[in-house]
Amino acid sequence: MLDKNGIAQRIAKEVKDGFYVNLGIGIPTLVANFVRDDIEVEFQSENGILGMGPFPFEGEEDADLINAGKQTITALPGASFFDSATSFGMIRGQHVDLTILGAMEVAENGDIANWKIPGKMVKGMGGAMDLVASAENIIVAMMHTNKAGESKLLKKCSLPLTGVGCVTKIVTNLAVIEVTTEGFKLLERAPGVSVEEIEKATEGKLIIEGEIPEMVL
Amino acid sequence: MLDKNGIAQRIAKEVKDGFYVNLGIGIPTLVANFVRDDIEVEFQSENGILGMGPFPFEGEEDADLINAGKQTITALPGASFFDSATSFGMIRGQHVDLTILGAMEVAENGDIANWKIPGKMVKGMGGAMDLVASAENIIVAMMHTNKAGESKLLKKCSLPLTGVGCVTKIVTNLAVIEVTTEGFKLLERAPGVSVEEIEKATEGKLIIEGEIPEMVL
Amino acid sequence: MIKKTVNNVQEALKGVQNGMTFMLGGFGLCGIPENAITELVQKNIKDITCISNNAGVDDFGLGLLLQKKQIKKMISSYVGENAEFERQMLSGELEVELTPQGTLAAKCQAAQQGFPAIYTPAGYGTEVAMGKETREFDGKMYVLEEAFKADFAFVKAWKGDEAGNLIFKGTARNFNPCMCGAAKVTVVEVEELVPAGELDPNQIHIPGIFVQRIFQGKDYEKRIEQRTVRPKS
Amino acid sequence: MIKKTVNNVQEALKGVQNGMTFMLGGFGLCGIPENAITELVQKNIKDITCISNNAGVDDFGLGLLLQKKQIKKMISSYVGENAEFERQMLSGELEVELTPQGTLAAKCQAAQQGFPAIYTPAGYGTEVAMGKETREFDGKMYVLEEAFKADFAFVKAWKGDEAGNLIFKGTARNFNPCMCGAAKVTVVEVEELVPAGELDPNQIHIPGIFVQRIFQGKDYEKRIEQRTVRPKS
Repeated sequence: MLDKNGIAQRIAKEVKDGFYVNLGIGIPTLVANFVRDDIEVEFQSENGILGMGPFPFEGEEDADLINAGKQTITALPGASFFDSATSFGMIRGQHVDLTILGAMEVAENGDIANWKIPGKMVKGMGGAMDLVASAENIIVAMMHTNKAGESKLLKKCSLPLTGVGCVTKIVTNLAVIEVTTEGFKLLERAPGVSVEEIEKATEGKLIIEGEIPEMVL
Repeated sequence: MLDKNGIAQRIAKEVKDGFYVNLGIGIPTLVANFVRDDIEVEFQSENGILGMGPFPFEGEEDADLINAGKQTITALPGASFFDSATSFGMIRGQHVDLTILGAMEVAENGDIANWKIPGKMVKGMGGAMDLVASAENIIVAMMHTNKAGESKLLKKCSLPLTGVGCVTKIVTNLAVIEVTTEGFKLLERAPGVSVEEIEKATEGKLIIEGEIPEMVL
Repeated sequence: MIKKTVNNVQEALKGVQNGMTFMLGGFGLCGIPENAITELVQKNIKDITCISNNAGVDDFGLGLLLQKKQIKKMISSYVGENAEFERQMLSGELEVELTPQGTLAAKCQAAQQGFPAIYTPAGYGTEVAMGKETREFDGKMYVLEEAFKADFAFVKAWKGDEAGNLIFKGTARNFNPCMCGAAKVTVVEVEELVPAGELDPNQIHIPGIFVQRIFQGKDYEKRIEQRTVRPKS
Repeated sequence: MIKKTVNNVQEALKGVQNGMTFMLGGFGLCGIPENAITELVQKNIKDITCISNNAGVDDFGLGLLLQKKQIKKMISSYVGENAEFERQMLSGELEVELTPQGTLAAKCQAAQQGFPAIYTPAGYGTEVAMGKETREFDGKMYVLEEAFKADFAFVKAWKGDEAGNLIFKGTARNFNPCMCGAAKVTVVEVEELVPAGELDPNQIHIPGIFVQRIFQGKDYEKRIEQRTVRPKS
């Protein structure tokens, strides 16, 4: 089974040379730590930076330089700053190659819910609705089940949607899953996790074809 | 009767303190020479400058600094450069206070035609269609009649339109005319021009109320 | 050159009234118009509709107006970690129109640039699109979103000149440029106000035509929400 | 940092084919991609559809492609003083879609930013709106104009870095920024190509994400169309 860093590490393998990548808050943010350093990648943060670098050294924080998670960051050589309209122009115009974000629920048709639990919790959608409606390549990073042990990979989302039929891949603590027109297709098992455990933790239709390899990190 | 400079001089009196002004090609360009220097005015050129200054001194021309008429210009202190989308954002968003442009024909309802004579001449509309569709304050600078002596102030335009019901005022070599819901309202006569001469040169409905003063330049 | 300078925040906020709609720049606490917010608290302007990506934190930024119940309605994309915002929203004290962040920016920019409405794919198939016109272009579905209408836009820039030309810094730029000229009156506070001619006309982010009033701001706190650092190697 | 540099104009234009649609920056002869145009002449690419505000003059800029009858269709706002353009258009040899200048810019920017179409008041009630959807918002009439689709955008910038970040100069900016990222492939030629990190990230007009290929241009003529001067007092 993977921890949050393990999920991020596995997702990092999906990041290819020449990709512009938008990382959501939470596990996705950790992905940056695991990207191979022999490839060229630039991170976009929707509040207005391309070429985002690591956190600043202590004492070098700049209140005018944060990421979408409101964390202090740095800018790498070749970075640029821009306004929110331009930023979402990049996103809407499909110039960003890969979006990685968290979710509360994903449905077998690729629907995603991650912004609201009616009557209980409202974080707001932030940029997520724009990202999922626009990006062609959307990977969800999340735990396979919620705190109550219920599956987060559903036949149909029960929470208000963030986007419809948009998720392409899901990486959880248990598995790597591709969203296909037929349903969730199991691609890889997390180290030490059996196919049966994944089946048990998945409410939506799970497609298992042939031997399912254990993931290599 | 006024010459081109006279028309420009009369129109300059319509330019008020604090106005952003877009000047079309031809007579309108001359208006800048006659604006009072005790008021604050900025000229916008739709190819991407606000705060346009006079022509450069000989030898100081910059190929990267022209106006919409492709003439070399200068930039005044406080000027800014921007792209075409932003430029027409200013225009469409009604941030430009006054547009002055030439015309081949103006109709008594404020329609204007100035970009095409079918089969004969096609200059193209350039930015004129955007300007006339957006601006709230549009003054036309033109000769009252064409080279054949025919009126350019018509009941209805015969040429393809640039915009509908948009012209607010017309300054010609003969008169200052306001476009009202009732038709062309004669406001002022050019020096030495009689009301009868203006009537004769105006095909559209001309409203003459009371004594028509001679214009003061 | 058309001068836009006013002497202070009081002069800059002349005309603000109860019940008005305001746009406020900033993302989180980054690039917020601190002086204008303080003055709105001071003047105790009530029943405000705020168009702002966030609502500050409990004790800073728009949170100050929330605390004093001056805000009737928030149009935002993210509530985030603001507990008072979430509480007022869930209890129904505060009207909230949650809007996708890109749509929020686009609706500001549409107002600035005279587009009456825009089509965006964001929110299609979600409750955000409920009651809105949707439409297909090239096999993809879009939602029609109308341009915002606001009375005042409160903007924070880094540098500005007398003509109202603005330059922003880092990610404090965010929504600020999109809001300039998107309201009837745009009020800008800057960290450094310079004479016209000092800024390179090539480097101006927002030309002065989009600005009605500009003033030298003061006492910026520029609070950091999530101070994250790494050790010096 | 993702590198966008290519060695020369030949490499930059790899993949251009007869029958394609190109966007070309510039206003009059100001800010036109001189190197790309020369190479298009050289390669004798035919049946081109050009989205460009003007078509150069008879013997410079896009006029060179017109002379050689390489252009099938022009989408422009202004024919102006280009006699060969006007002649080919009036004789029917050349297809011309005259488009209001602001609409032209907006259709480029819509393509860049993923808006499928925009509503503009320009051209309402004129032959430009014929056959197009019109619609009322707040009592004013607008025309629906769809985003452009193009294969290549040829852009001229002043400075650029390896990451494709661009800075433009003076009014040579014009349509160039709006066209970046508005075509499948955006090719940029610059007067000065610098290493990543040399440009201030606050001053970049177009981030590299909108650019696929960038190269150091050469032999710029930068011809002036209307040299107007005043005497030294």
